[in-house]
Amino acid sequence: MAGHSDIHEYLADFEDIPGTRVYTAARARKGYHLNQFAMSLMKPENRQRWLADERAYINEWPMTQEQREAVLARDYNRLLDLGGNIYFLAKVFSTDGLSFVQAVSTMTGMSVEDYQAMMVAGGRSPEGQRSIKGDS
Amino acid sequence: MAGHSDIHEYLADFEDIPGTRVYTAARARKGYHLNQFAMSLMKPENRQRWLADERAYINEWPMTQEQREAVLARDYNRLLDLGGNIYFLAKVFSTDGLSFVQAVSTMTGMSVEDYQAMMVAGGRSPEGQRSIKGDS
Amino acid sequence: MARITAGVASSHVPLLGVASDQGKDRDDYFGPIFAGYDWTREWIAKPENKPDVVILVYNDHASAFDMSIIPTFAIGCGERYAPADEGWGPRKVPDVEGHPDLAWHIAQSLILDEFDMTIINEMDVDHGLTVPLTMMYDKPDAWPVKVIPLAVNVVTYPPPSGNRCWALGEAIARAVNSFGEDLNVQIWGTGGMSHQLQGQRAGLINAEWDNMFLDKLIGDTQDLRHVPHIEYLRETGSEGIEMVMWLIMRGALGKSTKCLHRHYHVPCSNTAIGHIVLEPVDGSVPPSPTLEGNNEAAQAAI
Amino acid sequence: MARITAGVASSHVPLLGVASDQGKDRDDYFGPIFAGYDWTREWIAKPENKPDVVILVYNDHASAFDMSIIPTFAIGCGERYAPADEGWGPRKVPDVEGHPDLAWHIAQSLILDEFDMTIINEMDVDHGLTVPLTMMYDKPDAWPVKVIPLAVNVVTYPPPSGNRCWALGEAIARAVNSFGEDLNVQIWGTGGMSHQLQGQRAGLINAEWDNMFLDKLIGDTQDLRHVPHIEYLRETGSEGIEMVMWLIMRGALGKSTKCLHRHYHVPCSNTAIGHIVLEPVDGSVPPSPTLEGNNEAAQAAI
Ligand SMILES: [Fe+3]
Ligand SMILES: [Fe+3]
Repeated sequence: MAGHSDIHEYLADFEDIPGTRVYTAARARKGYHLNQFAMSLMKPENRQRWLADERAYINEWPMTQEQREAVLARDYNRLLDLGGNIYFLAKVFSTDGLSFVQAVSTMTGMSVEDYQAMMVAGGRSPEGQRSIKGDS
Repeated sequence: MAGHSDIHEYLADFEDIPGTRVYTAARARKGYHLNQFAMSLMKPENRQRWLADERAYINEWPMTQEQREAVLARDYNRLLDLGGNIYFLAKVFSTDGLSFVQAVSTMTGMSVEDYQAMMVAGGRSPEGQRSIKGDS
Repeated sequence: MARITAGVASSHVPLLGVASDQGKDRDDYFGPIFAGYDWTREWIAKPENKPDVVILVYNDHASAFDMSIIPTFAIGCGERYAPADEGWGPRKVPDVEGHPDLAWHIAQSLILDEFDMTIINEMDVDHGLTVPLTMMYDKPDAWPVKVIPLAVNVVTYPPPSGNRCWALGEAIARAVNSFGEDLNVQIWGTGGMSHQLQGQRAGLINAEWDNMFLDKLIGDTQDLRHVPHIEYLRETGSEGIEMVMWLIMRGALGKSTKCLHRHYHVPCSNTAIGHIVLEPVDGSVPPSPTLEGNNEAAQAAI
Repeated sequence: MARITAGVASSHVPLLGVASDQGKDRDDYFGPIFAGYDWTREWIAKPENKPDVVILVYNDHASAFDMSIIPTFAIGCGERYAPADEGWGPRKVPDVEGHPDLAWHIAQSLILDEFDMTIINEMDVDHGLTVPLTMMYDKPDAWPVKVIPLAVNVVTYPPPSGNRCWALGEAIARAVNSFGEDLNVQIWGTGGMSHQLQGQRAGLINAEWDNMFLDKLIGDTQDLRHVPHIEYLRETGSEGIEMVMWLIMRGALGKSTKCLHRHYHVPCSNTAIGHIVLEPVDGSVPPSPTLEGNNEAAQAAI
């Protein structure tokens, strides 16, 4: 792995990217049951039960109360902090009938319209977004 | 892999061992559903259904009729020829309450007593058992 | 003897599947994206180019594998694969037919070659695999090619290094070259290009970096095998890491490549679309450090 | 800093579990087998030897994995593992407690080191893992050690080569050495020795070969990494191939080893029982071809 001497250095770099949570082991462990809950929504029978009574369904999963509330509030940035991974969380917003653009825009603090306009204009520039410590 | 130039040569050697079926891809493919059937007996509820009506249970699995009959007859050498693997087949003889020694002895043409006596006396010698072509 | 005749790379954005399935693929938004695949659709339909088998490198997006099991490299040796239900019902596209003879041959060869493969006999395949088929083949009643799925973990860190992916490609080429049957085999690398689907930095696109990456897939440079993960993350967004999968495709094409077709478009959903068609020029790959030679005997034993 | 202090190898015959569970472990048949473990039980109970964590290399015998998925190397990163039901109900032994901190650290390090690991978070563990615990610890209410299961495919061909197993051991040693917490870590290799459970040749035992194998685990020879699979099959029976797993243990002990204890007995069921306790003398392992250096920062990030 060019540029890293060991796993510690490799992982430390990941904390230096603005507005980004890399799905490391630490996050995977924290979010384990949250992500497994989200995964369960791939089955139509589970989607039905979830849509009928979200709180009852989510209480069946061994997650923290904080994780449960963040799911119910569809607070995706919070869910990333709590160990959620976007591909797992996608089962939640897909069940809501939301597209990736709609769901992802909620994490940026922009309206869907502004976010889509930014994308059509070429997307968010990497300038100044590469590093927290540096400012390139 | 010392001693082999490619997968073909590697696999060809396996056909040269007396009284032995190496569990290669060819056998794994042939025995796929046979082994998955055997694996199902790890669940107590499946063991019960199997013990109550073996033929009805085995007919639910997409195996060849030849494989089904060999299971019902507990013909383990035949089952090896038909793609069975001993660790999967072990679920069948374990469900019958047989030990590995009892089941394995049936494949050697020896009585359990003679087989056990051979083991206690140091087991089967590899002399003359290493190669079909050679006779070492 | 089987041979790898071409390498194809393509983004696999789920929205492209939706656009195709709902007949929106030629509207104002999607038209320019799909137009960039017209050349490839025509090329791949010609008898001299038509692959018998595609080795399709993709990643599973929490569809076949949940968090209970995370294989780094998983090769599909099964007979067929159904489209996965990703939360809105399975795509109404044909099942994917496998090629177990070649897949098992490759799997066995790779393990002897010291790649620690996970063999998969049953799984559903998600947009990562079905969208590239749509882009290349439109809407047939049955996919006109057999597919060997090669699923790479690029979700939970660390994914395999670029160097490991390139080396896997080289080992795949050795394996294909030692398969006795006469088959036209393509290898596809999918995912990317720059995109970030999460957090405040979502929507990041880096056209300059993406085009540098496309440039370096062509010719004989091996620079890309040394790009560290952190560079993908910083420069191309957190999901840009999917591009390491393209290096398996590139590695399998050998020493030097020629570009037949290239397409780049921003945006599709949150993503920069990239697509390239490559042909091996000098398709030689280094010999295996562990397995030498190459005989065709004993094929029947597989 | 964590360190590998010893390597233990042992057969894992299911009948040994039965004997222990039914209190037959000191009868005429089993007595001589278990007697050979008395030294080890005393040794491992001493505070200076007691491991905090065991990396337990074993193979799953169609228990956790059926034919739908076959990982070459699978590392357990979960919190705990229950004994599997192998067809006669689960063994009534304690659950096995994992060490997810160290396991994830090793898993991540191995992937960066270009081993293509499968990460497992949930699985049951069969006799391959629980029988060695019984042999070393008898019948405690809870296992006095945390366990990182490392499951190796030795059932469907090809298993990993001896060379690959040895190299994996070396990479495990590098990973353990870079873990910040002060831990006494042992590595156990299980399975073997000579046995064949199938066909007309069943019951094969090769005491001479087995003892050559034991001899070559000691000192600084690396001959065993080059023994091809076919030699295990011809010389030690079709299930003797399990001995490749001992090479992961041996590789992790580094350049040179000293033998503390050795035991060999024929038969147990269909099998030759082998057991050895090794200590690293010069525990140095070659540096990684892909990862260099060794700093302790950022441990908190795992
Ligand atoms: Fe993707
Ligand atoms: Fe075993």
